[in-house]
Order: sequence, then structure tokens, then C-alpha cells
Amino acid sequence: MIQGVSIYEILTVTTLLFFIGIYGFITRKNLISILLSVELILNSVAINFVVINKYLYPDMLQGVYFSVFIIAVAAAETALAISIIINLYRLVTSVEVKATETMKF
Amino acid sequence: MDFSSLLLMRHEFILTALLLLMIVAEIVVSEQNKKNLVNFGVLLFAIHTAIGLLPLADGVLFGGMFKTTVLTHFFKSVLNIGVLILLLQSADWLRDKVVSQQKATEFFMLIFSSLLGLYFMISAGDFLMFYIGLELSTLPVAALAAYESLKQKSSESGIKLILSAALASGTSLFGITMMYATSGSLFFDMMTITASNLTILGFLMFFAGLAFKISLAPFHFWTADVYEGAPISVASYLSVISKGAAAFVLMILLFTLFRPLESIWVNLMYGVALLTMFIGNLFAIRQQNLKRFLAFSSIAQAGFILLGLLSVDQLGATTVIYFIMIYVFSNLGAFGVVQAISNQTGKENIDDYDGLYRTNPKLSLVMLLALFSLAGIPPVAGFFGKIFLFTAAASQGYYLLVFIGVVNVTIALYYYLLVVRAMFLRKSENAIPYFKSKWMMKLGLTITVLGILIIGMYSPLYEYIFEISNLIFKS
Amino acid sequence: MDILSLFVTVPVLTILFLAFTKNLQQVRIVSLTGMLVQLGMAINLLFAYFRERAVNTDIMVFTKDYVWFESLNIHYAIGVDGISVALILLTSIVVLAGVFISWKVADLSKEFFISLIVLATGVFGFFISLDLFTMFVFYEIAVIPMYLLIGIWGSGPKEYSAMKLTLMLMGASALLLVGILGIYFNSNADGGALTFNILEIAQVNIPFEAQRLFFPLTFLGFAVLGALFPFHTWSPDGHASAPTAVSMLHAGVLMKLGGYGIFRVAMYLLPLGAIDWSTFFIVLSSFGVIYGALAALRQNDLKYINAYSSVSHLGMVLVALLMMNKTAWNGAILQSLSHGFMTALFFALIGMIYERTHTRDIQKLGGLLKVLPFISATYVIAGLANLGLPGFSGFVAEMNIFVGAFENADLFRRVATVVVVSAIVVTAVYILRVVGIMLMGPVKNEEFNNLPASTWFERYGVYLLLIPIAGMGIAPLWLSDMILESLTPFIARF
Amino acid sequence: MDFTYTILIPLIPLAVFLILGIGSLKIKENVAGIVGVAGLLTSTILSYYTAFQYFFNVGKVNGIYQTFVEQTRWMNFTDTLHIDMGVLIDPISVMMLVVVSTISLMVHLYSRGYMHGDQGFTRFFAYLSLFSFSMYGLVLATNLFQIYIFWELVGVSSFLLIGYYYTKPSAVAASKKAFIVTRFADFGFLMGILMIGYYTGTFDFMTLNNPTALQDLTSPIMQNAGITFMGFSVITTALVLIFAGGAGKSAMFPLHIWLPDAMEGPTPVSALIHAATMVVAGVYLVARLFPMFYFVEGGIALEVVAYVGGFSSLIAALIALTQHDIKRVLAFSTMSQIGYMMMALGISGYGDVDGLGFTASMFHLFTHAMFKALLFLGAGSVIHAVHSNVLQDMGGLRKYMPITNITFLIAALAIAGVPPFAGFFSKDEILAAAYESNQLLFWVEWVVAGLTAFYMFRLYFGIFWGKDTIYKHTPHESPLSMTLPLMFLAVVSAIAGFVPFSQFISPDLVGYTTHIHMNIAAMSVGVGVLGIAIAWIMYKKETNIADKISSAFGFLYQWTFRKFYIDELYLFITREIIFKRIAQPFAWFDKKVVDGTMNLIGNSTVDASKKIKGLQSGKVQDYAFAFISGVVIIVMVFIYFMN
Repeated sequence: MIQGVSIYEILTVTTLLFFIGIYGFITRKNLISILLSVELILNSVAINFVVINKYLYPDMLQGVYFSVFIIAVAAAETALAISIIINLYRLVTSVEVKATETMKF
Repeated sequence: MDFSSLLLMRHEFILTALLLLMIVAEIVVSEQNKKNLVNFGVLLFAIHTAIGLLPLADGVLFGGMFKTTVLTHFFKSVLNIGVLILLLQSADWLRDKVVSQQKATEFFMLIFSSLLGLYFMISAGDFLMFYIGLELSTLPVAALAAYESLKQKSSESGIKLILSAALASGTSLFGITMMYATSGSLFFDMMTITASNLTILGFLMFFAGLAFKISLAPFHFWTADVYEGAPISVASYLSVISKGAAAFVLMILLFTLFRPLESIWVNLMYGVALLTMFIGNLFAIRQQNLKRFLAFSSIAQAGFILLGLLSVDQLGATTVIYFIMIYVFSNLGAFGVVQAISNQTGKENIDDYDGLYRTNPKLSLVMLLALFSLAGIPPVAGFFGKIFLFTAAASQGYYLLVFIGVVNVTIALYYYLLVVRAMFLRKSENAIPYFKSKWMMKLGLTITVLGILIIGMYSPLYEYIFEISNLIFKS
Repeated sequence: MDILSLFVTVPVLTILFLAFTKNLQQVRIVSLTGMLVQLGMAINLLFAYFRERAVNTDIMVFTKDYVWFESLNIHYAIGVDGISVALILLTSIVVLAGVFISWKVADLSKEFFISLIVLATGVFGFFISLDLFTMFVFYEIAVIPMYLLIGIWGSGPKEYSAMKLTLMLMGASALLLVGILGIYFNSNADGGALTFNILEIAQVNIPFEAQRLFFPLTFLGFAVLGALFPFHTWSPDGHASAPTAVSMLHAGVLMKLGGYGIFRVAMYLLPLGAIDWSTFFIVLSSFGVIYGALAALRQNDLKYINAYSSVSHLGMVLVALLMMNKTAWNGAILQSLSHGFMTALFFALIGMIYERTHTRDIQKLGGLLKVLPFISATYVIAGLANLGLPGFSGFVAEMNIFVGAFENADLFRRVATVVVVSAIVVTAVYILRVVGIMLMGPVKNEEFNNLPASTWFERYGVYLLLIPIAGMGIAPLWLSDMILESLTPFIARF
Repeated sequence: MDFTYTILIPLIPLAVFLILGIGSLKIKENVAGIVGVAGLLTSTILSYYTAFQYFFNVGKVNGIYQTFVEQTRWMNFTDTLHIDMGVLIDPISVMMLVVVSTISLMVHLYSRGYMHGDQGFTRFFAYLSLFSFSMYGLVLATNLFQIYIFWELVGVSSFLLIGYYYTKPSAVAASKKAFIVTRFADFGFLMGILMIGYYTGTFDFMTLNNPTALQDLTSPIMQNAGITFMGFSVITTALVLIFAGGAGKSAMFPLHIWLPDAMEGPTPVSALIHAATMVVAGVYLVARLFPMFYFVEGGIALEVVAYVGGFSSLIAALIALTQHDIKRVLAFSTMSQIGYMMMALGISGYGDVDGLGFTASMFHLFTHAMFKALLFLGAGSVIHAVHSNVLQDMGGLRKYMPITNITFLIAALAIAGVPPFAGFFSKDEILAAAYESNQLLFWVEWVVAGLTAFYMFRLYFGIFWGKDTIYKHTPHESPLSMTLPLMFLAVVSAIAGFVPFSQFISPDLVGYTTHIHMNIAAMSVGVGVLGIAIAWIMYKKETNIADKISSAFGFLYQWTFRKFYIDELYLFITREIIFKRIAQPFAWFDKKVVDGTMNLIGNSTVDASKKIKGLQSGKVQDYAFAFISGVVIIVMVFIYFMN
């Protein structure tokens, strides 16, 4: 628990972080930056878990553990995404989102 | 601690063992025998499926994180059979196209891990286990979607899936944090859900993540693109196994954990069901590519499943499970035929099927049965699945929704008949020539056909599900 | 195996045998045998029914009940009364005639006969069912083979017609399903268990509100199949494109499911709803009677004429059903039977004419009586039967309808009755128009002078249909009394 | 006395019909002729035997003719309403049996010669048998529904026989017209039957024709008579409607238009059906229900009958003046004479001498059947010889066809009402009855009598005298098979008038005696002779008086020649109004609006599918946006709107 900082303030920050991530996801043109935005989202969630655990239910560590798993899974996810992006780059020499619009309607 | 209690995780352990065995085999088996690895994998999974059918005690593990009941056991077996059929249908493709790229074993490993993830998701007793299961089931499929690394579409499909999935799971997790904040626990049994705004917000965001996996509108957009780009087996897996499991989990959660929010989510299901049916059907009407076509069709099917959820009782639960089971067989039948033909000729468009019946009558008949089952035409199973879902919805007085549902069945029948039209009504100069499928494909299709023909009319099965779905409401 | 289940079993066995046939000859023999057995059983059932009826006063006889889906209380419950026996007889005759008429189908013949018999199975099952669920299953089974039958073996814009027909009928079944589920979930109104069983539901007092809501749904669901105006448009296109035997079966038998369903389900189970809604539906259906007749007046395609004629005749069935008395109902059932035979005969003859002349446009035909005496003479007979000439079945049916309809003394029903009766004039006009243009007059086309005469199988098919038409027309008493007697439980509900 | 055997009278022709009909392509002409004639001969003998037994042996008990009914249940409608099939033996049905048998037998015999060598000979005889069967059934009917059934059957036999030469478009059109017009009339008939059935609770003639019950408004059959429809009792309305049916079949104005065209059929058919038997079915129907017509509401319905009959006879006689086709002249003459009969029924009273109109009508029906059949058969003989039926092609035939000439003359004298031929007696009774009850109608009929004599002799002189036409093939007398019936009928026409009809037939079934009404007889014979005389002047030798007169009355002549344009009116109504203005729009409406709506539903679904395809843009970010929007929307909805 941080002195002088209430849970509301932290949650506001994480929520902002979450929506910044989403904004980034929707607007970035580069696949890598989209991936970064995803990380933002996941991080906001991870912080949420820790904060809620710490501020509200400090006697059990459920939230903290959860955040650890989120980080781990996020890593795997990123690795996989990057590998696919690399493969895509090999095929079309681009990491722009535009390169992934061949299938539609 | 008594390690024998770990036997409750029999499904999971065996599957993990298979995974490892495949790795070992990949290392041990020589280059020229690699083709047999495919047979080996299928055989192993068949054994696993057979063992899975043995009875299993109910129980709880890891302090409530992992639960197994007759119901989950039963459903895992349904998934097993589905995957087995899928593997049988994919065997030819693996042997002919994939082994040469040294990637056959990976296919098995990825599918197995994804299935493992689904097991965990189904048996989850808390949100952590649930999350792990969810991610474990999604990530390998993303890899599989991008499996054909030489095709741009495949990579595109993979990237679309993984990005959308990440967003969905992020949203879902955010929702979970909200619920964690209000209820004080992540264990399902210890959470006390009350209809406060924050809980509802959490629930809705969580639901979005799960709806993504079931491809309910408006969270479904990834579906068609991913199915089209991914190898057929993967599309098939996504549309049948992964979707079925997710729908099952959604039902369990709604009926138990989120029961206090019933007044909220019933309306939600109503609206989403409507939207999903219409969106799925309207998009399906104008598809040419069969994979895309089946993608939208499976979206519409998901909409129907929600009808069963409206009846929060044994009837609703039974009809949903029953429908999912039937859907597994029907959709696998359709994908199997697409797979068989695509392997042989590379053709995946509806027009390519013109005159198919005159050259390949048996395949056409399988397709016909599968499509009729999807459309809900008696006496094949799909009819019973659908009509029972409608019955469930009607039991709560949602007659208007049932009516709209059946109207959607009619729209759906239209596009299913377009395929039938191509196969049966049309004549074509360059119809797909006659070919003989290999025995595994034949076996796979035969099982689906038997399933389609028998399950619907075989009432003891329904009654069995009815009995075990009672468990959901026990606690 | 009980006497009724055989009616479903035999066609299924026939289908199984057909699946293993090797050549055209075998296909023909197997289907013919199967359907002959079916007809034999139907005749046997008729006599068995009379014997049983003498000692058994239950509403339904030969009842059997097997539990199917226990938790939903779905049963495979079967049983017959005079009405269903008569319709079963109709079906078996028309199907057999259809097999005869389709003797020459060579393209995918095995599939053709299989689809045809699947359709028949559905119809038979529908008529013996006492359980709404089972009934619905059979209903759908009967409808769907139409798509393939029209689509594959049809002519003209067959894909369009087949699709239209299938979709409209399936759309109708949407209404029907809602109606049936509505009945089901109201079947515990008196405190019992939910049930699909017709006889059990008939004991229950379903609340008026529910009846008023579900009657129109159930009625419309069936009435689309019964070609109720304005939901009849699938029928002209569908019939025009369908191959001969399919038109026969469809108009002759399948459309009867509509009237039968309305009677057995909508009206029997929801009598209050029926009374409440009767005005509206009488308006629609009596308008349909005259509308169909007038529309038939301007058609040049034989099948269209016949299709509109069916709209008109089946409109009479619906009107009669809504007139709420035994005489009219008797007429409705008789009309169903009579129309079944007549229209099947018509379509059979049209098929023969088309096969020989390759046109169905009456303006291009002429003087056929001279070149195709057998077919033409039969056509004249069918036409006369159709316009309600005494001595043929149509007269018996129509008179029952008229007398029954006239039993209602209020002005509205009087007007409806007059409108319906006036159709006999228009019917005469359009029938004679065809006879005059197509059969009489000079031979218009030189090539017609050497058309092949009718073959033995065609003749058998025709005789098979002619005999009941005349039989019903000459000696209607046994049949009409058999039906009349079965109507008692129905009238008790009103 | 058991009259059950009379059931054989209709059944024998039915059997013959079935035999000849089924084997129509295989049975040879000779066999068909013999079978047909033999069958009908049997029926005829039975009919005569019945007549003899009935009138002279067993019919009369205590001075009243009994009614014998043998019937069996044919179909049940309700508890009270049902159709029976059976035979009803009473004076008029027995009289009709005799008429039908006689004429039909003669026509059968005649046809063996007339139709000799025709391709459809067997078919023709089959149709004749069918007709005989139906007509017998009609005559013997015990109830309204039975009569309706056979009514329709005679209609269809008439249709088949008119259209016998089916390759001839005019014959086809005529047969259609006949059937449709009578069908239209039957619509009224049927409505009438339905009303009678509903309001009286029975179709049975015996119950309906009970004078006591009819006069008692509380009796079961009259209890609903108080219900009114447009100011009249429902029963009256029903009777008028039934009469409409009769008017259709009997070619009363305005439903007569089919009769002249029906002459397209072979001439023996015209003689049998369209002169002697079927067309008088309407008269028979009214006679059958006479007590009802008379007693219900003071006979309003009967007045309708009288005026329609009178008007029709006048119209028809006027038209007959100007026609050239000899069969059409005869057809209009038939119409005119049936008008007489109708009128007579219409003005008749009930009981003893008051029933003279009824008796006269039946009497005239009887005599008219004989001489009109004779006229037609004679005309047939002429046509057979000349191969034309237009008056202009004929003339001077008396030299070639002596027997035909004499017999035709006898028939013409009979119809003109010259004593002592049959027509004189029956016409005299009719006029006498009319004189008693309705002066207007009497004078109308008196004029018609004159017109009849004129046009018949115009015909006679035109055919057998007049100009000496040069024929391509010299006409010669018809064979014996044709002349024999002519001679037989001529004898009957000559002597039938002396039958004391009123002894046998009266509305109340009690016989009475009549005598010649000298003053009326003198008037009618006078006007008849006047007509003959004018015809003599105009047509005995070839003169141009006729042309002069016709051009002098140009406008009126044209009107009558075109049959008062009634055909054109009908054509206008059917073609222009019903076909073009009603049926055509219905067909259009069905195709465009009803069907269009269904197609629109389908197409708009497909269109909707096209319109929304942009949603699936292929851009993963759009999908994400949709995903998030979805979340936001459901959150908004469920947290802010539904909570």
C-alpha cells in the first residue's frame, strides 16, 4: 500500500492505460506497435490485479499470482506474434497492418 | 497428500504424455519413416479417446482450482471424439503436404496442447485456471493458423487471430479484475456475485472475451478471415472443438457463477442471439469460399446455442450440450468433405462443386447429410438439436425469439441449399473427377455420418445428458 | 410390428433396398413392389378399421404409444380414425400411381425413387401420428425431398421454383413450430404434465389468451402448405417446374397435410382460438377460392391452370374447416381426398401430354382428342370431375361443403358461402376453356398426328386414380359415414 | 304395386353407356347401334308398362293418383339432411318417362341411319345412352338433390353431344357456351336447394309438396318461412333461384343464348335434347315443385315463372321470324314453346279445373315433344340430303323427299295449332287457362301463336316449296331407318291431342274433365291460319315480298335478326369485363403483387447481405473497434438503460 495514494487514483491510471492500449491497437499502422498496445492493455490488467489484491484483500495473494501468470502468458503471446510477423515480413516485406487485409467481406 | 487423487486429471495427464511422446518420436524416428508419425499420432489419440470413455470419479483438486464432474468428463469425451475425427480427416493432408516440410509432429503437439487448454478451461474452478486454459487453447491455434508459412493468407490469418485474441483476453481480464474487486476472490465457489454496477461491468467485459471465442456478434469478425486463411483442419478445429468447449464453459459459468445476474444476462443473450443469427446468416448468403461460408454458418449456429441458455434449468443445459454435440458431428462432416476435396484438387469454392454428385456420389451424400444437419432438417440429428433449443427458449415464453430463430433457420436453409444445388442440381463439364479417399478419411467421415444419423433419434443419449446436467444446479 | 408402424417401416425398407439396386429394372421393381405392398396394407387397414370400429368406440383406434424423449414427454404415439384412414388410402394410391407414371425416369432413377418414397414416408408418418412432435418431424421429412425432386428432375426455372417452394414451406414451419411449442407449454393448464399427445391435450382447457395467440400461428403454418391466399405463390411455380410424379404427390398428397394439420392440430386443440379467428381466415380463404379460380382463367400453361385450380379447391377445404360443423368438415375431408385424386390425375395426364408434345402451352396444342384419345378422354373426365360433376368425387365433397357452410345463418358466412359456391361457375369456365382449346378443335400441329399412344404403365397409373374418383362419386355413403363418425369428438370441442 | 323394377329404366342405358364408352375405340358400328337400340327399347317397354300399370291399374286409389317412392340413402349431410337415390312414380314422372322413352327410342333408331359411317358412331351412341340414363334419373328423382345430380349429368351429356364434332371450332364454342350458361343457372339452382334444405330441413319432394304443411306456417317445413330476404320469404327466394336453374336449362330469357348455338350438335341430338326432353327439364322442375310454388307466399314465385315464360316466348318468336338457319328457327321455336309451358304453369291454380294451366303445360310438353322432335328429325333428314342447313340453299324439296315433306307438314300444322293435330289441343288449353287468370299474358301468347304459325310455314314453304334450287347432288329421300321414326312421330303428332290429359295429370292428383273452349279455340286457330296464309303469300312461290318487308323495317329487322344483341351483350360482359377487367388483373396481381412480395422478401434478404458486407472489412483494427464498441454498447445498455 502506498501512502497518500488511494486505490481510485491507481485504478484511474490503469483504466487510462487500458484505453490507451486500445486506442493504440485501433490506430497504429504498424503491427509491432499494435503488439505494444496489447502489452499496455495486459499491463494495465496486471496492475489492477496487484492493486486490488493489495488494497482490498491483502490476506490472500490471488491477484498477485494472477498478474505473474499474465506476464508469462503475455510473453508467450508476444513471442508467437512476433514470429508470425517475421514470417509475414518474409512473405511481403512489410509489417504494416495494410499487408493483412487480403481476406475480407 | 494422496497422489491417487491426481487420477482425477486422467484426461490431462494422458494428453500431456501424448504430447511428450510425440516430441520423443519426432527425435527418434528416422527421416524416411516420418510419414508413419502421422499414423502414430492418430493411433495414440485414438487410445486416449478410448481410455477417456472409462468412467471417472467426481472430485476437486488444487484447493478448488480444478474440478471434475461426470458432466465435464462427458464433455471432454465429446471433444476427444471430435478431435479424433478431425485427426482422421487431416491425416491425408498431413501425410501428403506437411510431412515433407518436417512439421507433422508440430501439428499434433499444437493441437494436443490446445485441447489440453480446453480441458483446463472446462474443469476450471477459478479464474486463474480458466485464464490459463483459455490462453493455452488459443495460442497454439494461432500458431497453427499461420502454419502454412509459405502462404500469405495463412500468416495473415495467424496474426489476425493472435491480435484479436490478445485484445479479447485483455478485455476479459479487465473484467475479471472488476469482479475480483467486488467479490473478493477468484475462486468460483467463494465469489459472491451481486448485481452491482461494477460487477455487471466486469461481467460484461469478461463475457466479451468468451464471446470472442464462441464468435458471437459483434465479437465475431475475426472468424471468417481466420478460417479462410488457416489450413482446413485448423478452421475445423476452431469452429467445432474450440467453439463448442467455449460455449459449454459459457453455459456452466452463466448457470452457476453468474446466476445472480440472471436478469441481466438473459436479456444480453436474447439480444446477442438475435444479432448473431442475423449477422451470421446474412453474411453466409453471399460467400463463395466454402471455408468462409462455413465460418459464417458456424457463427449463426452459435447464435442458436444462446437460445438454449435462456432457459436456466436442466432443460436449457441439456439442450445446449446436446446441440453442441450434434454440431460437432455435423460441422466436422462438412469440413471433412471440404478437406477431402481440397486435398485432392485444391478447390474450395461452391461453384467448384457443380455436378459433384454425379462424379463423387458418396462425398456429396455426406455433405448433404452434414448440411441438412446444420440446417436442421429431420431426420438427421441437427433437427433435434435445434428444435430442442427452441423448446428450451419457448419454455420461458420467448416465442418471438423462437419464431425469429426459425426464420433464421429458413434463411440458413437457403444458403445450405445453394451448396446442395451445386452438388446435386447442377451439371458441369469440368466437375471434380472421381477420386477415392484413403481409409482414414473414410473412417472419419463414416463416424460423422453415423453420428449425424443416430445421435438425434437415439433418445437415451439425450436422457443421459439430461440426468448429468442436473449436476450444474446441485450446489 | 403394429399395423400402423408398418406404414413407415415398409417405405423405409423400400428405400434401403433401393439403395442396393444396380440397374433401372431393379429400381422399378423394388419401388413398385414396395408401394404395392403399401397399397395392400392401406386397403387392409381400411377393412381392419371397420372391424375395429365395430367393437371399439375410442376416438382413435390401433393406438400405440412408445416413449421417445422421456424428459420432454415426447412419444412416438400413433393411432388412426376414419379421417386418417381415408387419407392414408389416398396417399398409398397416389404414390403407387406416381411410381407408375415415373416409370420412364432414367436420369438418376434410383435417387428419384428414393426421394419420392422419402416424401411418402413423411406423409404416412404424418397421418398416423398422434404426437405433435412426431407429427412435425414427419411433416418436415415430407417437405424437404421436394427440393431435390424439383431441382434435379424438374423443368423450366426449376432451381428458382425449388428454392422458393422449400423456403416458403420452411418459413411456414417457423410459425408452425412456435404454435406447437405454444400448445405444448400450455398443455399443463389443468395441472397435468406437459405433453405433445394430441388426445391428451384435447382434454385440457388451454387458456383463451394462449389459444388466441397460437391458433393463427398453427393455422398459418399449415395453411401455407394448404395454399392459403396469399401464401400460395410457391405452388404454381413449384408445380410448373416439378416432374410429373412430384406434382402428383405434392398437389395430391402433400398439400393435404395442410388441411389435415389445421383440423387435427389447430382446430381440435385450440377451438376457442379457432372461433375467435374464424372470421379473418374465412375472408382469406373464401377470397382464395374465387381468386384461384379467376387466376386460373387467364393462364396458358397447363400446370399453372391446375395449380391455381388447386388454390381454389383447397381454399374450399379451408373455408369448410372454418365453418364449424360436421357437414362442412366432412366436406373438407372429402374434398381433400377428391382433390388429391383429381389433381394427381391431372398432373399425370399433363405429364403425359408434355412428354409427347414438349409443350404445356394450351395455345400451341389443339385437337388432342383426335391424336391421343385415351389421354384426352381421361383429361375430359378429370376436368368434369374437377368442376364438380355428379358421379365423381368432387361433387360429393363440394355439396357437403356447401350444405355445411350454409348451416351458418349469419350474414357474413352466408356471403362467404355464396362466394364459394359461385366458384363452381368459374371452375366450369376454366376447365372448359382448356378442354375446348387443347383437346377439341382442329389439330394445330402436323407433328402431333403421330404421337405415341399411352403405354401400359401410364394406363395403370391413370386407372388407379380414376377408380377412386368414380367410386367416391358413385357410392359415397360408406366413406362419408366413416368420416362423419370420426368427426364427433371434434364437434364436441366446439 | 311394387315399382322397384323402374330402377332398371335408367340403369339399362347406364350399362349401355359403360359398355360403349369403355370400348368406344373397339366396338364396331353395327354392334354399337344394336346394343344402343336394344338397351333403350328395353327401357321404353318398361316405361310403357309402368305407364299402363300406373294410369290404368294401380295408380288411382279413391280417385286420387298415388305417389310411389322407392329410395335408398346415398349420402348423409346432417341428421336431417341427406341425399337419397330412388324412383318416384307419380303422374308427371310417368308421363315424362313415356315422353323420354318415345323420343329417345326414335332418335336412337333415326341415328343409326343419320350417323351411318361416322367415325365416332360408337361414341355417339354411348353419349346418347348417357343422356338417356341421366334424363330418366332426373325424371324419376325423389328429391331436390337427386334431381340436381341428374340435372348436371344431362348438362354434361348435352355438352358432350353438342361438341360431338369436336374438331369443328364452332361446335366446341357452342358446347362450352351451353355448359357454362347452364352452369351459371345451376349456381342459382344450387343456392335455392341449399336454402330449401336449410329452411325446411328436407330435400324430399314428398315432404315438400304437402299442401297442408305448406299452408300451415307452423309445420316443420314452413316454420322458417317467416324469415325474409329482400322483402320476400326465404322460401320464395329459394324457389325463384330454383326457377333460375330451370330457366337456364329450359333456355328462358335471359339465359337462352346457348340454345341456338347448341344446334351445332348432330341433328338427332337437337331433336332429343334440345327440343323434346332436356330443355323441358326446367318446366318439369317447376311442375315437380308446383305445390310449393303455388302455396308459398301466395305464389309470388309462380308469377315470376309466368312472366319470364311469357316474355321468353314472345322474344323467341320474334327472333325466329328472321333466322335463316333452319335449325336455329326450330331452336327459337322451341324456346318460344317452352315459354308457353312455363307461362301456363305460372298462371295455373290448384285443385280441380283451376289446375288447368298445370295440366295444359304438361300436355303441351307432351305434344310439343312429339312434334318438335319430328320437326328436328325432319330437318335432319333435309340437311342429310342437302348438306346445308341454311334456308337459302333449299327449296322445292317436296319432289325429292315426299315422306319428309308430309311428316314435316303434319308437325308444322301441329305446332301452328291447327285442329285436329296435337298442338291445337294443348295450346287451346294453355290459352284458355291464361284467359281465365291473366289477360295480358293471354294476348301475348295469342300474338305468339300467330307468329309461330307464320315462321313455321315460312320454314316449311322455304324448304319444300319456294324456288327450285339446283342441287349439286340430287337430293333423295332418307333411308327407312330415318323415315320410320318420322312416320311414327307424325302419327303421334296427329293423334296425341285426343288423349284426355286432364284425367291423368293435375296439380292435386285428382283427375277432372276439360272441354274445348270454343271462343278461344276460334281465336287461336284464326290467328294461326292468318299466319299460315301470310307465309303462303310470301314464301309459297319465290317472291320478293319478304325482302321488301325486311328492308321496310330495316332497323327492327336487324334487331331481331341479331337476336336483340343479347349474345353481344354477354360477350361483352364475359370477354371485356370478366376476362379482361377481372381475371386478367387477378392474374397480374398474383404474379406481380403476391408473388412479388414473396420474391421481395427473398431479394431484400440477399440485398441486405450485400449492403452489410462492408462491415467485414478485412482490417483487424476495424474488428477491434467493433469489438470494443460492442463492449461499450452492451455496458451502456445494461448499466445505464436497464438498471
